[in-house]
Parts: sequence; C-alpha cells; structure tokens
Amino acid sequence: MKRVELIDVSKSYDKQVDVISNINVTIEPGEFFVLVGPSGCGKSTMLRMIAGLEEITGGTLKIGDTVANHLTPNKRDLSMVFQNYALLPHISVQQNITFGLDVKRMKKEDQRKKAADVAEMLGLTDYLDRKPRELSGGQRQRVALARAIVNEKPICLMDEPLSNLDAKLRAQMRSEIRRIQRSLGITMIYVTHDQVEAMTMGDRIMILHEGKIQQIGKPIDIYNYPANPFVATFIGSPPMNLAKAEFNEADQQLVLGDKFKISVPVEEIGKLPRTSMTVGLRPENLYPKTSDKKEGDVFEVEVTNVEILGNETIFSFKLGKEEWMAKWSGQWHIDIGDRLSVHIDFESLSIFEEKSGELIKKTIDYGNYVANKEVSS
Amino acid sequence: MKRVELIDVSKSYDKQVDVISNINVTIEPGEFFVLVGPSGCGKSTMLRMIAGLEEITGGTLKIGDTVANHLTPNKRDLSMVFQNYALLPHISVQQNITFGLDVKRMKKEDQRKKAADVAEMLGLTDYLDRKPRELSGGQRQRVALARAIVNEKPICLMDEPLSNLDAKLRAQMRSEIRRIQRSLGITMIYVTHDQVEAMTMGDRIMILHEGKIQQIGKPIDIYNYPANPFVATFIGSPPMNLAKAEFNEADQQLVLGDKFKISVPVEEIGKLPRTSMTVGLRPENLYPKTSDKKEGDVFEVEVTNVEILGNETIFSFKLGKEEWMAKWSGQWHIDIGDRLSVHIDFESLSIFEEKSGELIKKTIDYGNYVANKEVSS
Amino acid sequence: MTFWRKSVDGRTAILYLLPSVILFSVFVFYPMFRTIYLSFFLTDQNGTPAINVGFENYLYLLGSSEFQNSMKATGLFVFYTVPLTIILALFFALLANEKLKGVGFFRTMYSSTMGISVAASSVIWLFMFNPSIGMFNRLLSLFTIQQVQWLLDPEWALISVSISTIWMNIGFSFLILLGGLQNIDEHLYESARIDGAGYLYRLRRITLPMLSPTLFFIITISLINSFQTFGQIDILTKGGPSQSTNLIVYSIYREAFINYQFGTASAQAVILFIIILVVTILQFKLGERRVHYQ
Amino acid sequence: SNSDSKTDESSSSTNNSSSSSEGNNETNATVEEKVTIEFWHAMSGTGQESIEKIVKGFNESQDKYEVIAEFQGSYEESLTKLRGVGGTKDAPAITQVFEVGTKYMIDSGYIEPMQKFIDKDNYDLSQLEGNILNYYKVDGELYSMPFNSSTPVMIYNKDAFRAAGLDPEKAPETFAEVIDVAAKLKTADMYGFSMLTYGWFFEQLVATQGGLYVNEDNGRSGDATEALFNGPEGLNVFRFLDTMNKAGTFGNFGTLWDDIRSAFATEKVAMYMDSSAGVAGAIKNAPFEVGVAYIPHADEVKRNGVVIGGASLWMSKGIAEEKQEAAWEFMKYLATPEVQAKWHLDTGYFAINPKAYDEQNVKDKWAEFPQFKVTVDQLQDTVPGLATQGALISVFPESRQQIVTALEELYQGKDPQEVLDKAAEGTNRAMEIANKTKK
Amino acid sequence: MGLLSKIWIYFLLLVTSAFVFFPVLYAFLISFMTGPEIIQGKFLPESISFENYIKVFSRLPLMNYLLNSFIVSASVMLGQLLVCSLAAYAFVFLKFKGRDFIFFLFISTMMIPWEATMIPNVFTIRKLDWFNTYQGLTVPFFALAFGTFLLRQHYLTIPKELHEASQIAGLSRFVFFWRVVLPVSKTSLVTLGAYGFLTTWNMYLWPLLITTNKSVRTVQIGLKQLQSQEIATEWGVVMAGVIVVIIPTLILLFLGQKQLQKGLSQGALK
Ligand SMILES: Nc1ncnc2c1ncn2[C@@H]1O[C@H](COP(=O)(O)OP(=O)(O)OP(=O)(O)O)[C@@H](O)[C@H]1O
Ligand SMILES: Nc1ncnc2c1ncn2[C@@H]1O[C@H](COP(=O)(O)OP(=O)(O)OP(=O)(O)O)[C@@H](O)[C@H]1O
Ligand SMILES: [Mg+2]
Ligand SMILES: [Mg+2]
Repeated sequence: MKRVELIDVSKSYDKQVDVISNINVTIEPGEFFVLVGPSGCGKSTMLRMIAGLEEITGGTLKIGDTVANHLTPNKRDLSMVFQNYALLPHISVQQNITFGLDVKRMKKEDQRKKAADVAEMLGLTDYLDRKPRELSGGQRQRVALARAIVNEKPICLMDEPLSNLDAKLRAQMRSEIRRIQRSLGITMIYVTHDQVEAMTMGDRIMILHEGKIQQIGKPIDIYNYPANPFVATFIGSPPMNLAKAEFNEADQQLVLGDKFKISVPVEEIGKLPRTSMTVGLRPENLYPKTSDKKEGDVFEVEVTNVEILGNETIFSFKLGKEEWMAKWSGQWHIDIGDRLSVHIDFESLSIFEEKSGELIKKTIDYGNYVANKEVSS
Repeated sequence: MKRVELIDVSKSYDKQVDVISNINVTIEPGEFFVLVGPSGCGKSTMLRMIAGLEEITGGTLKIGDTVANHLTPNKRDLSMVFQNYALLPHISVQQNITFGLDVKRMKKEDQRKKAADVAEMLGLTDYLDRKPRELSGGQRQRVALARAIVNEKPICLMDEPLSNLDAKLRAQMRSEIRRIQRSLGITMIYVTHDQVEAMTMGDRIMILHEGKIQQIGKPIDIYNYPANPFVATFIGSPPMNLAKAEFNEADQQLVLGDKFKISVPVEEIGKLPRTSMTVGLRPENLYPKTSDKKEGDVFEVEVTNVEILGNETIFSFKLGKEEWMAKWSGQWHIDIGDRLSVHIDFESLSIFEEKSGELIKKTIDYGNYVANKEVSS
Repeated sequence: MTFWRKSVDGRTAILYLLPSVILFSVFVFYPMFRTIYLSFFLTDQNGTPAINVGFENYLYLLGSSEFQNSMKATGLFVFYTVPLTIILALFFALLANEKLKGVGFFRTMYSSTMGISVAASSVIWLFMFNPSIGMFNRLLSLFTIQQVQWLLDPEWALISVSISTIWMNIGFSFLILLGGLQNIDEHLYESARIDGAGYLYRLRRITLPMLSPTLFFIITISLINSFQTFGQIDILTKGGPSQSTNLIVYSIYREAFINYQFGTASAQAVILFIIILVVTILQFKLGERRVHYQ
Repeated sequence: SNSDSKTDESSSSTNNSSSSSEGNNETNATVEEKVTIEFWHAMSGTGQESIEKIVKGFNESQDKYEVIAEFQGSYEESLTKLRGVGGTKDAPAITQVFEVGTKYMIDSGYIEPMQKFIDKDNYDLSQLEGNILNYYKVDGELYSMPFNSSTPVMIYNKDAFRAAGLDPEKAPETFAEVIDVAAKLKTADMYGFSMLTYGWFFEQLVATQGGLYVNEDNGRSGDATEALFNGPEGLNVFRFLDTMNKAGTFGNFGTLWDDIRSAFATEKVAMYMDSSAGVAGAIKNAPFEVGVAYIPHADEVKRNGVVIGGASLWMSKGIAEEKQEAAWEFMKYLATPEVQAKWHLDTGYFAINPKAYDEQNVKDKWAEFPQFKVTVDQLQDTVPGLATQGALISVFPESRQQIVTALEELYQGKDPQEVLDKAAEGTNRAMEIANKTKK
Repeated sequence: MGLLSKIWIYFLLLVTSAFVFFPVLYAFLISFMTGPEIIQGKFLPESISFENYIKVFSRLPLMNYLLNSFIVSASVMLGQLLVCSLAAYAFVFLKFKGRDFIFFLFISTMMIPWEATMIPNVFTIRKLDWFNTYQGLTVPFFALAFGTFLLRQHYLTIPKELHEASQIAGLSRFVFFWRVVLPVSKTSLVTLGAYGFLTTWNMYLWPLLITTNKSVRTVQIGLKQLQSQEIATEWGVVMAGVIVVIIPTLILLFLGQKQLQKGLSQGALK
C-alpha cells in the first residue's frame, strides 16, 4: 500500500520531445488506477518512468513519501508486467515465476508452492517446466503476469497484461487480478486498451492523449460525462457519435449536421451557446423507433454498413460528412441501403463547446433504473 | 486468390504431442477465415504450418492446387503478421515495411510510395524513419501489419494483428483490413481473441480447442447455434450460461440447477431427452422482468457481482454451483446482494446432450426483427 | 577520484573492473611503461638502460630502410591475411550454421586449426612448403606448372606465410563467427522468408547486420593480431628471404632476444603500438557506427 | 652465507623431489645429504636423450652429488632465462651456452671461469682436444668447458658423382674445383652445390682461408670495433657462391637445416655443407651412398681448417661453493673418454677428449661409417691460429643475421662486395653500441 | 531445406573442411613414417607403425605434461571467464564516467606486443616468487582485453528488457550478472572458454621462461624437446607428439561446439 504521486512529470526521447508532458496525478494507496489512451500516447512510457526504467526528464515522482526520481528500480519495491513480457529465456516457466522470490531468499519449498498456486490460477500448471520459447503467445503473457502477481509487491504496474488472451480467460483474469489487488491492498496502475477492463476494473481511469491528461475519474463518470470530444470518442465502443450543431433560434431546435433537428426543452434553451457547438450521442442512444415516440425526434437514415455481433447489431449511416453508428440490442436483419427510423432524445445528447471542447451539457443519468422496477423503454 | 486446404493435418512438438490433430478444412479463394480458440490451442502453430515455418508432422497441406508440405516459405507466396511482430530491429520502419517489395526488386521510388500509403493508413507516417525499438507496442504492431498488407500477396495470415491497439484504432483497422481483403480478393486467415473481430470480419469462423476443430461456420450461426457447450461458452461475451437440467415429467417443466423451473411448450416436449442435459442461456436472454410477462418463467436471483460497462450492465448470480451472468442494456444501479427478478424464455435456451455435448435444441432465431418495424420486447 | 563516489554504478564498476585493472597494471601497463622508458635508451647486453639517447632510437628506426621495409611487410601481411581469413571463416561459419546432421563434426574440423599451436602448425606448413618434398610443389609438378620457391623467393615468401597464417587463424575466426551466428534470433528470418527473400538477400539484409557486433569484433581482433604475428615467421622464414617477411614483431623479437638491443626493440614496440592504436581508433570510429546492437 | 645456502638447498631439494617423483630420478632416500645442482641445457631430441643418460650415469657413479638436467629451450631462450637469474642464487650451477655467446658470458659477470677449478684441481687439460679448447680460451684462460662441438663438413652424393663420371672418393677441395664439379653434377632435377643460408658456414669459409672476422685479433685482444669479413677472404666466399648461383649450379634451400637435408636426401642437390653433427642423419636418410669431405677453400690460399661450433658449459658465480664443486665434478666426469665416446656416438658431436676415439664402440662405428672419421680428421688437421680460433664478439647473433641477409641478397643477384659491405656496416654499428653501453 | 540444397551444402562442407583439415591429416600421416620416408617426401607411410608414438611416450613424461597443461589451461580458462565477464558486465550494464575511455584503455592492452612485455613480466614473476608454480603460469593471463571485448559485444545484444525486468524483480547487480547475463551469454562464454583453453594449451614461450624444471611444465615444451636444430630432427616423432597433443583439443572443440546453441535469448520478448 503505497501512494504514487506524479508532479509535473515530463518525458522526452531523443527522437521525440514531450512524449509525456506535465502530468499531475496522485494514485492513492490501494487504488486500482487504469491508464488508457490511443496507441503511442505515452502509457508505457509513464509506467516505465514510475518503475524507474526511463529517466524522468522533468518534474517529480513520489513513491510513498519519498522522491523517487533517482531511485533505482529495485529500490522502488514494485512489480511490473511488461508489454512485451521480458521473460528470462534461459530458465523454465517455474523459475521465471519464482525469480523474484528466489532473490528474496524465500525457501524453495515455499517458492514452489506459490508458483504452483499462481500457475494453477493462470492455467499454466502444465507448462511449468517449459522454456518461454516453447509457449504460445498467450501462455507467455500469463507467465509475465504470474511473475508480477507472485511477488506481492505494494505497487504493481501492468502494461496490457491480458491483450493476448481469449475472452473467456480474460474475463477470469480480470476478476482474479481485481481480487488479488483488493485482498492485498496493492496499488495498481494498469494500462489497457480493452473497454471492458477499463470500465470494470478501475477505481479511476485516466485518459492520456499525446502525453497530456484528458480526464481522470470514475469509469462510469467518464463514460457519462466525458470532459471533451476526445474522451467521448475514446471511451465506449462503438465510440460516441459527434457532429457539429447549431441552435436554430427560430425553431428552437438544435440542428445536427444540417439534418437532425432536435427540439430543445424550454428550460435548456438558455444554457445553450448561440455559436456552433459539437454534439455527441452514444450509439446506444440512437433508439429504434418505438410506437410511443412522438414524430418530432425521429429521423430516417440510410444504412451504410451493418455489423451483427451476436447480442447486438451495429449499423452506420452518414450524417453530413460524419459516419454515425447506432447500436441496437439483439440481432437485426438490416441490409446496407435500408432506410431506418431512429429517434434521438435531447436528454441523451452531450454538448461540447466547439473551440475548447468543454462539456457544456451533460447527458442525463440515464442509468436511473432501479432494481426490481420494470423497464419502460 | 488461392485456396488453402488442410487434409488431416497434425503437428507435434518435442515437448507436446498433438498440438494440432487431424485438421480438415478448406479455405476458399478470397475467403476471410477467422480462427479462434483459447490461448495455447494451436492457432499460431496452424498459421505457421501454413506459412511453412513449422514442419507438418502429419497430413497434407495444399495451397492452390499444389501440395505444399515441403514447399519453402518463399515459394508459398503469402504474407503474414506475426503474433510477436518479428520486426527487423536494425532497419527503419520504412525499410521494414518495404522489405518484401525490395526482395521483389520493386523500384525504390514505388516502394517509397507504397510505404507512404500504407503508413498513412495505419497512422505511422511520423515514424517511418525510426527503428522498431523506438516505437510503442501498438506502433510496432502496426508496422507488422503494414508489412503484410503492402505485399499484396494472394494469401495473408494474420496472428492477432490488432491485439495491442486501442478500441478506436482497432475499429478503423478492422474495416480497413476488410476493405483491402475484399478489394484485392485476398484469401485471409485471421487469428483473433476479439469477439467483435471474430463476429464482424469473418466469412467463416473456425473454433479450435486443444488442437481439434470444434465448429466451422458463419459467425452468426456459430453464435446462435453453437455445436457444443465449449463453443457456446467461447463465443459471446459474457459467455453463455450453462447449467445441468432435467426434464420433470410431472410438471412438464425443465429444471435448471434445481432452481429454475421453465415450462416447456407442448410441441417441444417430445424433442427433449429424458436423461439429464446441459442447458445454455446467453446472458442477454436473461431479461429484466417486464410487466407483460407471465409469472411462470420469472425467477428471483441474488446478485453476487455487478459490472457497469457504460452502455450495458452485467451482473452475476449463483445457480447451484454455477455462476450465471445476465447482461442488460443501459446502466443499472444494482448492488451486490440485491434480489432481482429475471425472466427466461424457453425459446432462447440452447440444449445440449450431456455426454456428447451435441446441440439438440437450438435457440430461436430471435434476430427476426425486421427493419422499420417497431420493437416489441 | 571523487566522481567515482557519485554513483552506485560507478562504485560497483570499480569492483567489477578491479581484477582486470590490477592484472593489467601489473602485467601490461607496467611493462609497457618500462618499454616506453627503455625506448629512450641504449641498453647494455643485460638489457639495463645504459645511455639515454632521447629520441635517437626512433629517429634511427624511421630513417632505417630495414625498418621501413618491416613496416611495409607488416602492412602487406595484414592486407593479405585479415580480409581473406574473415571471409573464409564467415563462409565456413555460414555453412556450419545450417541445421544438418553431423554438422558438429564439420564444426570441429573447421575449428581444429585453433587447437594446434602456432609452432606445431608452422612445422606442418614447413613440410608442405618444402621446396624439394613439399606438397605444394609436388602438386604443381603434377600439373606441370612452374614450381614455386614458396619460402625462399622474396616475391612469394610473404604470400606463403600469409597462406599458412590464414589457415592458422581460420579456426579461431570461425568459432567466433559461428557463435555470433548462433546468437541471431531465428524469428528474424521467418518474416523474411515469407516475404520471399532468398538466401543471399537474407544474408545481406539480416545475417550480416545482425552479425555486425561479432564482425566488428573479429575484424578488430584480427587486425590487432595480424599486426603482431610472430611465431610462424620465426619458424618458417626467420624474417627472410631478404627481409621480405621481417614483420615488426619478429624484428622486435630479434632485436631484443637475439641482439639484446632493448632500446631499439622498445622503440619499435612503441611505434607498432601507436600504429595499431591509430588503426583501432579508426576502426572504432568508422566501424562501430555501422554496428547494430539490440 | 653458509646457512643461507643450506636453507635454499633444502627448499630447492623439496622442490625437486616433487619433480623427481614424477620424473625419472630415483634418489629419494639420500636426497638430504646430497648436493643437488641444476644443469640447464638446450639440447632437444637425441641430444637431450643422451644428456639424460650421461647425467644418470654420473648420479649413479657417486653418492655426493646429484645433477638434474633441465631443458630450457633453444640457446636463445635459455640465455634469456639465464639473464633473469644470472648472478643470483637461483641460477643453475651449469648452463649450456652456444659458442657465439662466449663473449657475452665472459662479460656478463655471471660466471666463474673454468680455469679457476682447473688450476685448483691441477686438472690435465692436455687430454682434451686442443682445437676445441682454443675457441673457449681467452688470454690463455679457459672460461667454459666445451661440450657439444661440431664443425662444418661437405657432404656429397657418391652415386651422383658416379653418374656424372666423377671419382666418388675424391671430393673437390677448392672453390674452383667445387664450381667445376658442381657444373658437372648439375642435372635437370639436381643442383651441384648448396649451402645453408647461415652465417656460421660463411665464417668457416673465411676462417679456412686464414681470414679474420673482426679486428682486434678477431676480438681476442680487445673489444672488436670493426668487421673484417668484407675483406678479400669474405669476398672470395661470396664470389664463389655468386659464380655458382649465376651459373645455375647452386641450389638455394633457405635457412632451415631440414630443408637442405631433405633436398640432399631427395637428390635435389649433390653437394652441400652440413654440420658434423648432421652426418649420421644424412647417411641414414639418404637412399644412396654418402660421402663426407673437408670444406672447400679458396684456390690461392692453403687450407687453415675449421672453427669449432656448438656450445660449452658455464659455471655460475654466486652460488654455494659445494654446488660449484659438484658442477666441477660433473664436468670432469663429462670429459672422460667413455662418456665422450657415448656422446659422440649418440649425437655425432665431437668427443672433447680424443681418447674417446680409441674406445671400441667408436672404432666399430667408424669401421662401419668411415665418413665419421673425416669430420674428426678435419678438426685435427686444423692449423691453430687467430682465424681458426674463431671470432669473439658479443653481437655475433646480430652479425650472423646480417650475413644471412647479405647471402639472400646475393642470391637475388646483387653485387657481392656491396652486400658484404652492408653486412659489415651493420655489424660495426652493433659493435659500436655494444661497446658504448658496456659497463 | 530442399534435398538439393542439402546435398549441395554437404558437398561444400566436405570439400572445404577437408581442405582445412588437410594439414592435420598430413601431420597424422607423417607421424607413422620413418625418418627416410619423411625426408624423402613420401605422402603415405609404407606401413602403420606406432614406433614414433612409443618414442614420444618414452622420451617425455608426456602424461605428466598433459596433466600440467590441462590444469594450467583449465585454470586460465576459468580465470579468464570470471575476470572478463565481470569487466564486460561493468562496461555494458553499469553507467559510470569514463566508461568508454577505460574500455579503450583495456582494448589498448591488446596492441602491445606480448614479446615486448615478456621480460619485465618474467622479472615480476620472479619478484613474486612464482617461478615453477601454477600461479605463475596462469594468473598473468586472467585479465584479457580480448575476452572482455568479446563478452561486451555479446552483452550488448542482450535485450535490455531482461535487465529491466530483473531490476524490477529486485535483483542485485551481481545476481543479475550471475543468473541472467552469464547463462544467456553461453555461446560467447563457450567461445571464450575454448579460446582461453586452447591458447594456453598451445603456449610455449611463457611456460618455458618461468619454469625451470618438470614439475609444472606443459606439453608444448615437451613438443619442443622433440625437435633439434643441428642434429637431424626425427619428424615422425615430433608429429606423433603433435597428434597426441592435438587430440585432447579436438575433443574439447567437439564438446564445446555442442554448447553453441541457437536462440538462447529466444522467447524473451513478445
Ligand atoms: N516449441 C514448442 N515446443 C513445445 N510446445 C510448444 C512449442 N511452441 C508451442 N508449443 C505449444 O503448442 C501449443 C499451441 O501453441 P500455439 O502458439 O499454436 O498457441 P496459440 O493458439 O497461438 O495460443 P495463443 O493464443 O496463446 O497465442 C501450446 O500449448 C504451446 O505451449
Ligand atoms: N526509445 C524511443 N525513442 C523515441 N521515441 C520513443 C521511444 N520509445 C517510445 N517512443 C515514442 O514515445 C511515444 C510513447 O510511447 P509509449 O510506448 O509510451 O506508448 P504507449 O502509450 O505505450 O503505446 P501503445 O499502446 O502502442 O503501447 C510513442 O510515440 C513512441 O513512438
Ligand atoms: Mg505501450
Ligand atoms: Mg498464438
């Protein structure tokens, strides 16, 4: 249980300056902190700085209460899952897993037991005597994970630790990691590209983009109230649909991409800027037209693409130049070129100021369903 | 455009026999063939055999019309994205990408143009002069992808080519790969762990488990009619819930895990075996109770875990010893320990014979919604 | 010395380097300083400095046609032996790097020349070069080609010595290069093979670049070693005929151990040292830039 | 100092006991009382075998002294080693040094002149071969005990002589005769004459004409300062070789003993100069009849004879007195006719004690191989004088190298006088430095 | 690999290795010849006789020499491996001021001809009183710029991630060195080991200069004792000696090359 604090931390490489710039964040002891961001935004770099593998070019890193900028990695008392595994090629899986324990001179007997436990958990029991090169990609990744877990260090850094596992195993691992992290009170910093991991595992998420923090917050808050269009499109899959919009004073309507005209409730009118703005709408909020909907907010769109995922169907259509997507539960028999009616609630729109990207109208907390109540929509 | 045919193909390593056993499959010219299976099931091995990197220990591999068992890789005229990228560390990204073109003595000028095009597409333009070690994990993966794409070979093998990319980029890549594959008529064999990729990209999916084929078919068919419980739980996330069930002759009810008693429509009774069976139910088919449902198939469950993913909520409960999961659209405020009512349709159940695992009752084709019709449930 | 204390790495480095540093100081640097010191003296027959002559030894050497000849011979010798040894050794190493049954036997054969002392192998070569009974001349006469006075003809002697030297060094270079080849990750070839790269292409674009640290090493070492060749000269030609194989180190040896002129011997050693130093610095400056490390 | 030497003796003897247990010594019980001395030699092959037998004989012949013979590498190498320990108590009691090292040894200060023991012991020197002793005597004092001595001889192929219609029993004696015979012997495959490219043979050919190598009476009356070998005698030799070389009757087989010997054995050359110690080998290896003759001399002078070559034994200074005594006893043993006979037969080196030639085993051998007698006759026929006493210079090895270079250049067709002068110049410079730096 | 290319490679292997091995084979044949056969330049012995071998063994305490050589060579090998791998580690994995300079200083030690330093070293050994000891034969060779250089080149190819992962696992520098760097560098260690062993095995001048008796003498001195200068050398015996001395080294090379394994660092990274 240790706090990790980054104060104004920056990082430049020879070939690329400001890979990370002015990061300020405090990761609380025992927190599960998830780091997401597009490929190449600096996530691994940040982890590596915290681990002490990469020099910090600016700012201060505190681990616990000590400034750790110049602490060597082995003094930082943390464990890490490398994005590229970094297994020791010359020793067996078992030895790879217990390597850190052996260093601490734990008894061989105990080591074996621990290794067996964690291998059991990760489905590696049959592979303990193999060399890493005799494993499949996913198996190697699990070894890397096992090695970090078994050490039980107060801080653990994981860089996309589940990226090469299948969905089933991944689900299992998610809950195992979470369980271990909670039961040992580990401070976890976790990089992932997986929406589900990001949404379900973290106490907080931080979204990084081009080395800058975009937003930090609880997963659900970020989902519901993204601080800017970037976050809006980054979290949630398919991403939130965006369009330029303007308020038409005459009709008291919001015009999206010159096409969707959405009537604005009176009490909201005052809050809207009169300049153009960016409007966001999550695909799942483009509802199929139901009988009880009034005509006003129903629009007809032409399907340009359809994907059936099994339990949901995603289709795209054009809104101006933007491609919008809608996600409907279940399997829909939709063909490209079909014309569908969708309806949009003003409440479910997120509205951002165009220039600064600031969120000016939040979507409603439409998760307000209460257990044991019946569903309305 | 070439056919790839595997006839009775098997593979053993020194340390592990029958990594792949008796694979029979024909991949049609121009087909997008997706290979999925749990980690370590032999997917990469199969690709590597097709590529000629791994000796085939048994059976025949045909590429086009020629037996290719002993053809060297360079004679097979295919390209491949390696699970571990296999980039050449000593040359730049640009050179890595154009390696195959250079081999074919394409003019430098043309090479550069092609590399620039594909780099543009994959967002690598800024990194063309870097060495692979100066790239982030995802960037490296994109280089590996670029290298395979740029070659425009009639057969392309991709081993988890998008695993290290963020959701947004991944969605983009998905459609790009699909587009290129279609426009060039490439025969694609594609390994993935991603449900969305598996469901949306492939013309057919093959599910592999412990080196054996479990099922081959169209994605949606596999989703709807999994051939056995393994496939049922492997495709779809969260996985299909399974439980042992028995038919109670007296009540004419199907009893799931001693708890859920589901009335069976008369016309179905004859089809059910009288011995015990395995019943599967997809999480999304555990509907929230709505007012219009009759009491009979509504059950009360105690929530043991909740995950809110943003646009959907997953909660778990115990059914006997099994943990079942339900997935509801939207964000639900559910707490652990809450008691919820869910309802189950007999129609949405998949029923497998217990011993052989054979599917004896399919779920209904509940994707029967027609565009422009209104939603009922 | 204070900067040492600045970092833990620095202090650890001292510890790790200590054995080497102590041994080098005692057995290399001390004698080297002694050599430099002696090079400014004329020594008596017991090798103790007698008369300080300043740079006279150097001036004498640089003006002496014999020494110039030595330098020229050494340069030629290096030029004859180093590239060929490395190319041949590389060729053998590439052959022996293939995964084939019984390749261990061939590896042993290739490296066998390393197992024979310079003295023993020189004797063997002496036999083969022998003008009357040697293999080579008998082969030539078999094909009725004009016989060659291998070691007796000033035109040929250096070439003959070079041939035997190449043979003697090949085992060593082979072993080093084979080690380097073994160290290249097999995976790197996979993608190239799929791309359709042929053997030579892979050799040029993957093997050689990935082998570059080893190549750099073996070139540097071979250069240095070649400048210091001694044993085979002593046995095969004793510097003759007409000084044509009087390589610098042999000349040093003769000056010191036969003529007991430690002053000029030392001066020669110092000049040789400077030459090798310059060559090596050049090699590092030009070469290491092209070396690819992980 | 006595106790000093005692302790180091015991330490050295324990040191040696470890070797003797592995080696071939069998004197374990009495090792404490015996005085043990080391004898460093440079004899390898058959020479070493013979030495070891002799040493064994000595050790068994008495019980006061124990000699341990140790091979120390070539003459140059063992001299280099001696310089490391010379004059200290670590020095061996006896060291074998080649003849050209004589001047160096005398000047080194490491050694005790042999004359001291001869005088003390009233040893009768006259029993030894005078022509050998001459070389090692400086100012009438004997500095070292001659040991392995050899002289050059001319060896020829009698069968070839017959084939060329020459009398195989009459070898050519003068330069002109040799030139003449060589021309007759020359065939497509065979040269007429050859000589190892080695300074020693040149010295001999100069000396047999009565020519001096250096000034100051061949370096015997003072430190030599100037080379004389480029005088008329030396020039004779070079012309002699040059004539044949130009005529194509001379075969150049380089600087290695074995090359020239195999050339002879394979009938590539009909006459060549070899060491007397090489005669046995030549006879054994040749598939034809071998003749041995005196070395040739210039026509205009009478033959002076040969200079002794090989090596002698030196006694160290600064070691314990009883060790010196032991060494002296051993040297005396060495000089006995029986030992010398054995030595002569084993190796082909001369017996330093001519009485050895009266031993039966020698007589038997000579009867079988009359060629051996020629070598001894040539030595005994030598006219004593400054020339045949041999030159005494400290830079001999360097000078010999100069001669080798001169010969090689001669064979390349350069002017005899020119190359000789160059060699003389080099020798002069070397002598100058040596004299300058001498303490 | 196709059959054709296999045949082709075997052919090349056979021809070239025969060329390389020919001189050794020639020596082997000579070792069975009698003196006249050799000096007359025969290529094949008329009869296989072991006389020369018997002579070698009877003339020299060869077993004793071989044992000494083995002890000395093995010690030098181990000493070099240790000292060089430590130094190379410092040059690759530790950052300190003047690293490149010190490295170059190390390299510069290779440029000094050994012949030039030999005499002072003999004096040093004498001052240390190491004449006729194994220390004297071995210790001066423990530090080897060549070996340090060789290992440095190898260490530089070790993926840096392994260093990083080890640091994170809390490995001390030494443990990392001992448990990761050394095993992963096996090929180079084997190469260096072979080099160290064989060069020491083949060393002549140094052992000669610092031994004065048989107790610790090595086999090359023994070989030299078989040759003479003025008296005709029995080359058959010498070659028999050469063959006897080569055999252990060939065995060692055969065993050593088996340790040169492919892909020791394979599987480390994704
Ligand atoms: N060189 C080898 N020696 C022995 N077994 C091996 C070797 N390489 C792979 N295996 C085993 O073969 C099985 C299949 O490996 P493969 O790499 O094909 O799996 P995969 O399906 O690609 O898995 P993943 O999704 O984890 O990449 C695994 O159990 C693996 O441990
Ligand atoms: N050694 C280096 N030299 C120069 N630039 C580098 C180096 N290593 C990384 N970079 C650059 O720094 C940026 C951040 O890299 P980083 O590895 O932190 O990305 P990431 O967020 O982990 O991405 P991914 O999700 O793809 O792994 C990238 O643009 C990358 O190209
Ligand atoms: Mg990363
Ligand atoms: Mg795989």
